[in-house]
Amino acid sequence: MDMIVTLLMIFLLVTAFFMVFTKQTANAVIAFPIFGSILVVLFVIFQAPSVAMAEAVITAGLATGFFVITFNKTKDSRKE
Amino acid sequence: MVKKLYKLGLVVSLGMFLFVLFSDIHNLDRTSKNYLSEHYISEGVQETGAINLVTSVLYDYRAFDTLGEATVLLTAATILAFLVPVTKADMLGTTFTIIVYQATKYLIPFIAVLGVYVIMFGHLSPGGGFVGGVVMALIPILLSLTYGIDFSEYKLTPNTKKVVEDIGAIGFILLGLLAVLTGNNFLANGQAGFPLGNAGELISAGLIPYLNVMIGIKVGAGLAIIFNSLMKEQ
Amino acid sequence: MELPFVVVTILFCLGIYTIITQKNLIKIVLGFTIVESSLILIFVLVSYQPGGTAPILDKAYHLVVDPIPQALALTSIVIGGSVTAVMLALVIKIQKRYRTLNVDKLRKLKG
Amino acid sequence: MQAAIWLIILPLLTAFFIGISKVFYSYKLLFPLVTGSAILYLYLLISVIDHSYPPKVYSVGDWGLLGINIMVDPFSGLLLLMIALLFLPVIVFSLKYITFHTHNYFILTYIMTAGIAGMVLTADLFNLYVFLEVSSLSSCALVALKKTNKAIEGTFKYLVMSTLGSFFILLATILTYDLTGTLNMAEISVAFQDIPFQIKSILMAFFIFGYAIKIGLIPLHAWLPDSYEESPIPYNVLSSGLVMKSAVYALIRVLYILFGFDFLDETGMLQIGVVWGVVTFLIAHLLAFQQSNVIRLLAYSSIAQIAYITIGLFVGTERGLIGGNFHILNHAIMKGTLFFVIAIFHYSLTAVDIKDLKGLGFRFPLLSFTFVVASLAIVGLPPFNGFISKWLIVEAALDAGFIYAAFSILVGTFLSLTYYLKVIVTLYTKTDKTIEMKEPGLALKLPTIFLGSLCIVFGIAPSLPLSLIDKIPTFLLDHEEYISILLGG
Repeated sequence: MDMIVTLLMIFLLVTAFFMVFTKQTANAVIAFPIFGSILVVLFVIFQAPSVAMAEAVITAGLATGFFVITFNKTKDSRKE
Repeated sequence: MVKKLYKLGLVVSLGMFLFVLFSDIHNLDRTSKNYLSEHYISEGVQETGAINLVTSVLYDYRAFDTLGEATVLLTAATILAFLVPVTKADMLGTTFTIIVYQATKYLIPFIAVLGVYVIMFGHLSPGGGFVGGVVMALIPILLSLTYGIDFSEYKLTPNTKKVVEDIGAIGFILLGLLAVLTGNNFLANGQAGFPLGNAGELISAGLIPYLNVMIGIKVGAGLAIIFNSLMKEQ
Repeated sequence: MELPFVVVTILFCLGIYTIITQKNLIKIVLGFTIVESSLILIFVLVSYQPGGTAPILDKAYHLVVDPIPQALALTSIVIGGSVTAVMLALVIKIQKRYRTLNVDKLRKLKG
Repeated sequence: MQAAIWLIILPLLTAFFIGISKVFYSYKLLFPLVTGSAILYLYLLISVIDHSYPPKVYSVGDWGLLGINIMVDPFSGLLLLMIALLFLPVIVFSLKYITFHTHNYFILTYIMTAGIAGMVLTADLFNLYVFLEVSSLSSCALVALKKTNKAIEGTFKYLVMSTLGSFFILLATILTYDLTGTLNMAEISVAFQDIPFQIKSILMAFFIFGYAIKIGLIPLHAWLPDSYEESPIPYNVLSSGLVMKSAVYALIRVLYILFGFDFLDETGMLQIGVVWGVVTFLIAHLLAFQQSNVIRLLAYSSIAQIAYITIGLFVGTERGLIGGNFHILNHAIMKGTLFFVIAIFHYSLTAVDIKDLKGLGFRFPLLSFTFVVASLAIVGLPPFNGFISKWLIVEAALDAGFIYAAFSILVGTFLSLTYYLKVIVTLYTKTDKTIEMKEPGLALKLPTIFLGSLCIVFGIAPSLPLSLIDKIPTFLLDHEEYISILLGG
């Protein structure tokens, strides 16, 4: 169990750093749901199913949608 | 460059602070039991009638927070509704194959059932009004994504959604005021004499399922407004 | 319980760093979501006890995790989602008005 | 005490009903709904303020200490008094002034008021955070209402800064829960006595940083003038009068009740607070002097006045608390009057730059006189209300040994006199230009003159509000009393 938590934590950090330091915004936007999903798994391991469901639906689901729409709408100044 | 280093220094010092704080808290030996959560765990099911303690905290012990949080969501929906222009949208100008259209059509009843289930069983299993509301909001969102925003807004006009959202919020407050009518405090549930039923049944826990329904329709309508407004944003 | 708190600290600081140094507006909003996720992780870690079960009492369990931080975490998730949506709407608006996503190129408001 | 909970529910209900009436009745129901609810709200406020001493506790959901409690004490009574004085005038003024997105404006104003009332009344740490979010998000929304470029950018800046502040407040709240196992302020305060000094001071630093952003102390002030510049001006009255003040209220509540006066003294936070206040108002006055836009000038002046309040509240004596609290009330009234007058000028001839105000003193004699009264009051000249509260703060600072603070307040008075005189002189400069203008109606003039006359009334008879304010220090300096009432109720 500790092994899994450690691995997931490391993945979480890697995804977060990737999101922040990647050059292209598209990569960051697509890494965001991965970040959310890892969090969901962590919440389930930490015995918080309600929080996990909310996180899955709101952060990893809808918020990603919001980001994708924003990304789509702002495509003409993406090259900067 | 100096500015960047300065900012980095700020963040690193913040990290040091946090780290010291966490290690201090970790090293603190806490012998005294946490009486509040002990009480919730040992008495919560009898006092509120809900098996899911998170729901019983969210909709009974601390229902007032939930009212505030629903208000935040309504505020966000209001902001997005007035930020968008009146003109029509151009979003993801894609046409899909027929499979997508047909699949969406058949998916919608299942999503509706899932949403209603998550809302209604909020006091028995993980989920509840917020999550269920988001699932319900997926129906108009899916419609907008596949058939286009015009069709979605023809089926469910923004005004309808706005009214549904307001009705949900008003309903939450009115359910809270029911207790005031019986001479108790705002948002009282078990103390105001609403039958708690047998813990574990669908119709139990007094007002909690109804509060869940209200929050569910409020959140569903609110998020649908937010999503459609973002798509229409010019 | 040591490692999770280190991770939370790093995530929190990373988010703050993103907010104050990144130039791209979308990245800044991502920074906000990172900070918020780290806070929710703290909520969940505070509630967790080794060997505890989820706070759904369909049977009698002898050790149950603390339900209060989980309820508070749900509240914060919804508030954070609303704030993110508003921010993104403003980002789209700013991009349409100024034709840029770079913070430095916005009209410099005199401080 | 049933009325206390209605202070939060009634604005929310009104906001939701306005949303429904917008769809079905358009403008027909707006006027009766808005004014009726505002008058009812005024009645409720007065009845709650009337019963604010001795403090009373109302338990939401009958849970007692298990759930959320709301509490009315003289300090919250003061903030409620400010809502009572400002809210109805602002609503009357806005009904005439606001011509765009009218429904949304009123929905958001009511939600903001509910959030502020919630912040003021609640005795629960997480509930405080939730209502803080309600008030700051709706406040952001009101800034964006005009949808001009500056407004959108100002809103984004405001939202970023205020969310950053909220994160630190939330972090401190979680850790407080982790340490004490409860969210009730009184119980936290009792449990905090066993917590080591280092942990407590770091937590306090997080709380202070978070609220300092919301208050707008320098160097965390940059969002404030930008967000004021293009927002609807009646909102600025509420913003500088209530939103900033509610953050000050929450900070003082957290510091004095949770941590206790002795702890503040021990950590040296009182000295830091006074120094921070002095630096803030000196810089804010200098920045205000350079502004050409009256609204930005008033915004910087707001920052400076908040700094005076901070000095008064952090001096740490009974006198200082009374002075600071009286200045909270006075600043709301004076700044409200100034913003109302500017709003009328903006309504009549869209003038917001200082040079546009030339010669208006002869065109609007009564309104300009009100402006002069309010600006002299805010500078701190007798016989207006600002003089008395400033004098109390200076006296308290001298008593407590903060000679440099007292001296700098006098310097600050001269600095503020210079830039207000600049505006007043421009107002009374003769020009030959004839300007097209709309005649402001009674609905615009009446609230302005009401607030302006309060400046004089509270200056001549300060005992009226002081009878309420005198009771505040007992509950802040010695938190035992507050705790025992909250635990006992």
